[in-house]
Amino acid sequence: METHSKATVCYAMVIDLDKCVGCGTCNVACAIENNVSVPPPEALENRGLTWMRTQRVDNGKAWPDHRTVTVPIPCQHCEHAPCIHVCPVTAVQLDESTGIIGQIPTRCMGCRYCMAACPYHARYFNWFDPKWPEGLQDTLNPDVAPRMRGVAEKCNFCHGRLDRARELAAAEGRPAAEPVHYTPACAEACPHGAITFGNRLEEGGPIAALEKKPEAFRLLEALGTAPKVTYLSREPWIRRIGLSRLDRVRGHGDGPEGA
Amino acid sequence: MTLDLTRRSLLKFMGGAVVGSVLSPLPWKLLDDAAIWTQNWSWIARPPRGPVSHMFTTCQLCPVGCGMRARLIGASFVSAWPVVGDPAAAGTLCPLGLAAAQMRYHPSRVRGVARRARAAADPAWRIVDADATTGELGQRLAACRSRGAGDSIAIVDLRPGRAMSRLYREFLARQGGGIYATAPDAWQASAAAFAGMATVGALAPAPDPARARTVLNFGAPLTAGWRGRDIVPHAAGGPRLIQVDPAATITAARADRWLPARPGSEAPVALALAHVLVFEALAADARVNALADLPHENGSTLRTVLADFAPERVAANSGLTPAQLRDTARELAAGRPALVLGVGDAGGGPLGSEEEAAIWNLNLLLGAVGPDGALGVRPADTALFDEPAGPAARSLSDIPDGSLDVLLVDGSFPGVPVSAEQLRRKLRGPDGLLVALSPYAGGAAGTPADLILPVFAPGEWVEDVPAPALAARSSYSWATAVAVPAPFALHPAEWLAQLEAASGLVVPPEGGKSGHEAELKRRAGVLQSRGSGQVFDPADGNTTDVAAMSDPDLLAGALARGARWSDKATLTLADRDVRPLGQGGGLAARWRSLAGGRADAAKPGATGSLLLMAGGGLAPAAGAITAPVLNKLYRESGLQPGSRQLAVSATTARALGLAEGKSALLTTAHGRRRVKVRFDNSLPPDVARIAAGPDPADMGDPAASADDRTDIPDLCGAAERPVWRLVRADLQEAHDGNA
Amino acid sequence: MDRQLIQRGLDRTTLPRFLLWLLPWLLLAAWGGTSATQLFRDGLYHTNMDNRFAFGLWIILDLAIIALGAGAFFLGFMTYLMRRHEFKQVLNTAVIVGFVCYSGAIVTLAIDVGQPVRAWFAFWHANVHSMLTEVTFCITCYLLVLLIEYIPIVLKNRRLRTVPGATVLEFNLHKLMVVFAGVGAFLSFFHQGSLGGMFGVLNGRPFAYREGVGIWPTTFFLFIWSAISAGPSFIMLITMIVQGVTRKKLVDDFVLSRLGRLSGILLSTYIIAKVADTVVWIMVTLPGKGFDAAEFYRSDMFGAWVLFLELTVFGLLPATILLNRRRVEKMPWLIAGGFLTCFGVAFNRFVFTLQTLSVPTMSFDRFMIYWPSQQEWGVLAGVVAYGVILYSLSFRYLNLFPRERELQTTTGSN
Amino acid sequence: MLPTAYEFHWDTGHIVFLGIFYTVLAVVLSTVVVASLRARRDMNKRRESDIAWHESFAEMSTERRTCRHEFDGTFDAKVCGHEFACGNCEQHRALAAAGGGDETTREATLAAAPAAPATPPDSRLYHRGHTWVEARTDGTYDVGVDDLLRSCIGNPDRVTVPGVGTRLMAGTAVADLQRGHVHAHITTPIAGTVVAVGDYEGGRLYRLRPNDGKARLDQLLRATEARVWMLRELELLQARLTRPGEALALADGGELVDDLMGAYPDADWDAILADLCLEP
Repeated sequence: METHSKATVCYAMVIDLDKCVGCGTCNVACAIENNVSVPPPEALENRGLTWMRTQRVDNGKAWPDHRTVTVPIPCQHCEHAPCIHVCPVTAVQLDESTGIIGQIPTRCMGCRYCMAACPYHARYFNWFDPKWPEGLQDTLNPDVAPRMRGVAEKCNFCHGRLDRARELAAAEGRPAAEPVHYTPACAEACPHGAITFGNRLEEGGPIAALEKKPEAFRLLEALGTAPKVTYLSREPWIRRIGLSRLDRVRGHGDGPEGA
Repeated sequence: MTLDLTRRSLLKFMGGAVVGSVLSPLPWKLLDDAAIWTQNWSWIARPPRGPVSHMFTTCQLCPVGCGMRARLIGASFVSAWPVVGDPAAAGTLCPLGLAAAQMRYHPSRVRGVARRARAAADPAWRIVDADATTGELGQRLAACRSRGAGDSIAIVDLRPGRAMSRLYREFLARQGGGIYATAPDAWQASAAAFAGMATVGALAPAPDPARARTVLNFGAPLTAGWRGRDIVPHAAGGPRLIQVDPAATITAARADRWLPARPGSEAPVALALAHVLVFEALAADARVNALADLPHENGSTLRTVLADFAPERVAANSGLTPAQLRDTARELAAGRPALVLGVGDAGGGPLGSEEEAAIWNLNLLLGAVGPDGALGVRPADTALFDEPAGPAARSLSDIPDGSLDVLLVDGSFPGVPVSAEQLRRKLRGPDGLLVALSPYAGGAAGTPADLILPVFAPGEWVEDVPAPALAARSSYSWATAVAVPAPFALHPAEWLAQLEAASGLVVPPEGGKSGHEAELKRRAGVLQSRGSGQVFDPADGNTTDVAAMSDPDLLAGALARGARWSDKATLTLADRDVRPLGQGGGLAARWRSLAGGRADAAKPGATGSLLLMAGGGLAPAAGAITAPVLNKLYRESGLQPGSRQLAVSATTARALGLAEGKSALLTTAHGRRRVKVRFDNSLPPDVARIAAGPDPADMGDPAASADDRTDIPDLCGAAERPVWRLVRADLQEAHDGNA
Repeated sequence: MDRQLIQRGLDRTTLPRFLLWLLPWLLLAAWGGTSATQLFRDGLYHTNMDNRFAFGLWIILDLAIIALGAGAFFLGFMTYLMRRHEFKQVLNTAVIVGFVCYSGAIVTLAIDVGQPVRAWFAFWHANVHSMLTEVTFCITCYLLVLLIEYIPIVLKNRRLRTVPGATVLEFNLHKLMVVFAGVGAFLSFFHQGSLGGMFGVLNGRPFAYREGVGIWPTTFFLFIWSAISAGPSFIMLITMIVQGVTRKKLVDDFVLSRLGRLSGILLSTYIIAKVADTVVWIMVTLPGKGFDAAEFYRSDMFGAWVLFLELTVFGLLPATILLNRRRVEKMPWLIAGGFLTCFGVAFNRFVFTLQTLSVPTMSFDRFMIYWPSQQEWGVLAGVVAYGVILYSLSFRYLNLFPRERELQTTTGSN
Repeated sequence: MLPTAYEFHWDTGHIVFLGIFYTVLAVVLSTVVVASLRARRDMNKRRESDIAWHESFAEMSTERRTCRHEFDGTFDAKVCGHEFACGNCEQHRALAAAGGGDETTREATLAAAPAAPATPPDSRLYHRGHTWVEARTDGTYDVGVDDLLRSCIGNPDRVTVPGVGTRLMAGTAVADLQRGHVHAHITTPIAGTVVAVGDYEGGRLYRLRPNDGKARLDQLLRATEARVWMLRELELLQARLTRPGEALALADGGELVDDLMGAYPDADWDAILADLCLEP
């Protein structure tokens, strides 16, 4: 994995689709942790904010051969991220020391170029003024700044939790250079343990091992974006969802159908 | 030099000033301030500030009662997280629980005693004077009591077994024989069906999938149901899983064997499997075989009844092949200890007692009951806590329609599948008063109510949480108070005492808030004095044996810190306590009537072209109160289809002339509802599924709970029949603007 | 009433009739103003864009009008630097059309961004690697240049030229116009290009992504080329429309023909480049990204006809018409060729914006369609109306066509 | 954008990109500044009328920019390249030195010309803005409006002439003849100080004394040239006043109709008078 040579930390995520049952716990945990607001009831489809989107994908066949998989799609934190270099206001940044691609909402001017650039549709726009029902501000997480209308936002591997973990490490007197271990909200909440998160550069760590498994695949690998989110499945048809539309159909007979 | 101020010199001065200020730090300071201003606006929500702390409690949003770590910023309860190692639900939390912190600020929360005139043109909730309302209600109770009609007062307790439940029962006893009722959900109904087959009295069934090598599961979704996490698929180190499921769900796909039985054919399928076990002599052993020959009414035995359910005969209506049924039975027999679960879909209401009986029988024949079986028993809650016998709990459906003057519904539980229509039918005409003790103007209690008493929201008070029905072991914990209570919220026990005083009675010491607290302490004391079981401490993850606890108050102290007591092992049920064909008889006849399938046996409306399955939602009841953030599941990701979406396979929909996303009218014999057609090719032909969950269009918007809406349970006839998970329905494209 | 403001000898209609002509455009502008107010006040949820359709009507509008406004810089370049003085006859029109296009685009962009008060962050926190930064810088600078080019035209207003300083300033600015023409050409070259580059660099969007030539993708050059092919045609069409509406002869016919032919020459070379680029995209770029061009042309909305239309009906056809010396002298041919060229460049921008977003990237994505909301149409109408109003005012009160008076006297028309 | 902004880096991208940007900005702004400074300099040098005349001359139609030596027959067709500043014209100086062109051709041209309706008196010199100058013995000059302009405007409603003592610059509009909403701005043919005000009816507008004692008369047309020039002007006027298919009827027996404005009320007199007075 070609990556930032000097860095000793590169956070990555592995999602085992054979364990995922599509309960949506990750979505809710993410929203609770990151103060992701709820659009008003009249909002159109595709206007919501879900840093962790869960997409239902099926094999295109009819009952009883029909099979479904749910694919949680957070920001893929690509090594060659299409969103960074397009942002005119430097609001999207790669943290070289962690590999996390951050979004600075207070700088974003809302041009949405990054959203057009992202092939994973992992970026969301605040179409509405984020309004919270009365009193609900009291349940917001102080570690994550709430956003305002008109800016883009996305998963940042729970950067707020990373900051807390760093504070804790500093308080415990651990050296700053030492890699910090933390768990994003989705990984903590997943009731089926489908999400593994960690430092892929850690020797003998779980991420490095999982990423090398034969059932590992990434979404749209041929694009060359090199996502840091890896998926696992033993099912061949599920592994093919990472291909492009025609490649998935061609030679395999499984018609793709988003659901 | 003269000072001659001309316009020209003034302009020059101004020009110079402009140029000069550009060279000063002023414009850069202004730019900087402008940049800061555009980034920090006063109207951006401000999270609370303060030191971070954690408290441990138990989730009160569903019967499972998962352990919960509450994160507090200062005094604000900001989020809930799972407790690693907690015995309930393997230390996980579902989306409902994760969003528990938001429940206190739900938009539909009632901020005072609220009343509405349902008949009026404007049935909006109005805040009324609390004392006057309680006084009026007390006089009503007094009037009922004085005319000897104590049974025209009832309390429906949606979560029986709590300390509060005991307070309700005692209150009713003092009111001259009021009715204490429960509305059993799928689990409670299943446990009740088991009790009908076994002379167990104070024992409840305790199936333990962890002890089974094979699990046969009738329809319970692993995806979103409450039971899902108990059953880990074989591939992940769990038991072999055989899933009976009409749809090609994720659970079905993950299972080691999938039986795509037609909806409603659960009972015949279970009986056909039992048939194979008995007639191929695959049953556990001679001891178990003897069960099949226990004599019953008219000389019939289980063996003679099962003779009618040969796989060849059942296959036709179940959509399965005889070979599939025989192979499954053999697989079960070979894979002992095996366990058959029949809870089904938590959102879809109970399976019928016939299905449950067939399933429990299958368990018996597989030797699940016995020292080596996966099905144990545990003490019922009342027995566990040495409660004195009060008025017996009745099922809501057993209360005659039109018989109640005052019906109190404990709605502190925001969503259980109870039919609003059914509740209202129990009232005596328009004068009957339905009183909800509920934090919300919605949900099972708030939706049909005339009067809402704004009780504490989850997390605002200490309440006890007994083990859910069908739990493998008894357990007990307290939902500790992690949040500052809302100033307008009432303690249910305290209000009950006020009501009692208003009805002219003297409140005994075991009533009121102090009575509730005393009962909690008493229960902790009883458990400690029993000396069995262990206590899980969420703060450090350690487990301590109760027997090792010396101080008599230790358990109460641990519970107050969010610890969970659980029993170590289940009890074994003796063979002689079991009667396969039940206590009252008639089961054989009812089984035969279901040979064609549940939906066809349903009395009215058996003419529809579609089989409508209700259920599959995370929140169990339509109109249930769920946190605003649950919108992520219901609307933004579409993971939980709402109750306005009807799933059908593309082929079926096209045969009906319906395209995806089209608006359609769904009609059953019990009502109709406007739905949006959603293609779901995991469903078999001619089967439609509707979620008995919240309607995404109504999420976070209490005003949208209009009266003209048909709840899914009502649409499926829940007010008229106990089993409403399946009904015949028609679907046609909707052309007009209103349903 | 306003006679004193109208150039002597120019026949302009009466003020009431002029106001009557403006009325519908003012109404459209009011619609645009209302829409913009709503959008600024409430946010972008009034649009029909969503997280998948992050760009919509406005970006198409911006790209199209900036491409069509390319006549301003290109004719300035031809007149001042290449010394083709015949184009001086339409240069004022080109400047005003350019000004309208660029200022309209900037206004639309300001409405389009979610945080207009932070729009200046594009300068303050500029990410120099972003094509959009290049676009922002160049468009803003070029608008400044256009404003400076506009000033002399305004200063020649009958009333203003009685102010002695105005004429002197106009005279001195005009003497240096070659500098502005040069700077304008430089800036336009880069922003037309970077608008194309905006799409070409989307390495996550195979439909838009193109191979690089130097530090820019091929779309960078194709957008410049298509813009300068359409620019002269658009100025030609506008001139013809103005001639038609006012029923006056304003420029010599040969100027229009030359504009058309200029378009034709550029368009024919552009089409060759575009075909080559498409072939490389289909044969090399897409397979390298794991995609097949066929999958982009499989929806009901975007079939292979899109590509066919762009290359033939909007490419080869107008190129053949406009290249022919005899045809460009016949007005119907000229109009047809010019219109197809202009529509073609707008269509190209439409395809790059909308189809890029509507075609799926991941295998389970769906083709999506989008229809703008009333407010989005309102802003479009407002921008068009603003252009018509500004041009009408300029035409009435400024001397846009140097040959107008002479052509009027010689033809004797009124 | 500035090194002071947060997260600005001194890397190649920033240096190249911002370098180009600031260069462009500098070029544009400095060009504007240069133009403004030049404008200021011109204003200080009181060149505004020269520049205005320069602009106006460029906008005049070709036939009105005819060289005076076309009138005397020296050239068949020649457009003035010196904005009528004959003193700056090499050719004119040469011709003037040689006696004003080839006398034979000149006489022939003059003979060929039909009798002008308003024959200019020989004692006057004519300015292309339809004014004349007549030298007086005391070194002052009378300035008046020629007959063509007079017959166009007829009886003006209002005549504004500069008061006594006003210093006039050559080539600037100094007097105003107004009829209805139409103005004829009269340009003074020579510079000087007004010493007396005449009356319009008498044909003389004002009397000037040149500031440095001597008036520049070299660019003014002599009567012989003016005769041809006037005919051409009349032709142009006729073209302007005649609707297609209508008979030409400007002159009445060798004399111009007195009140053309009254006779042709529909014509664009604003433009015609501006043309005659060399206004843009």
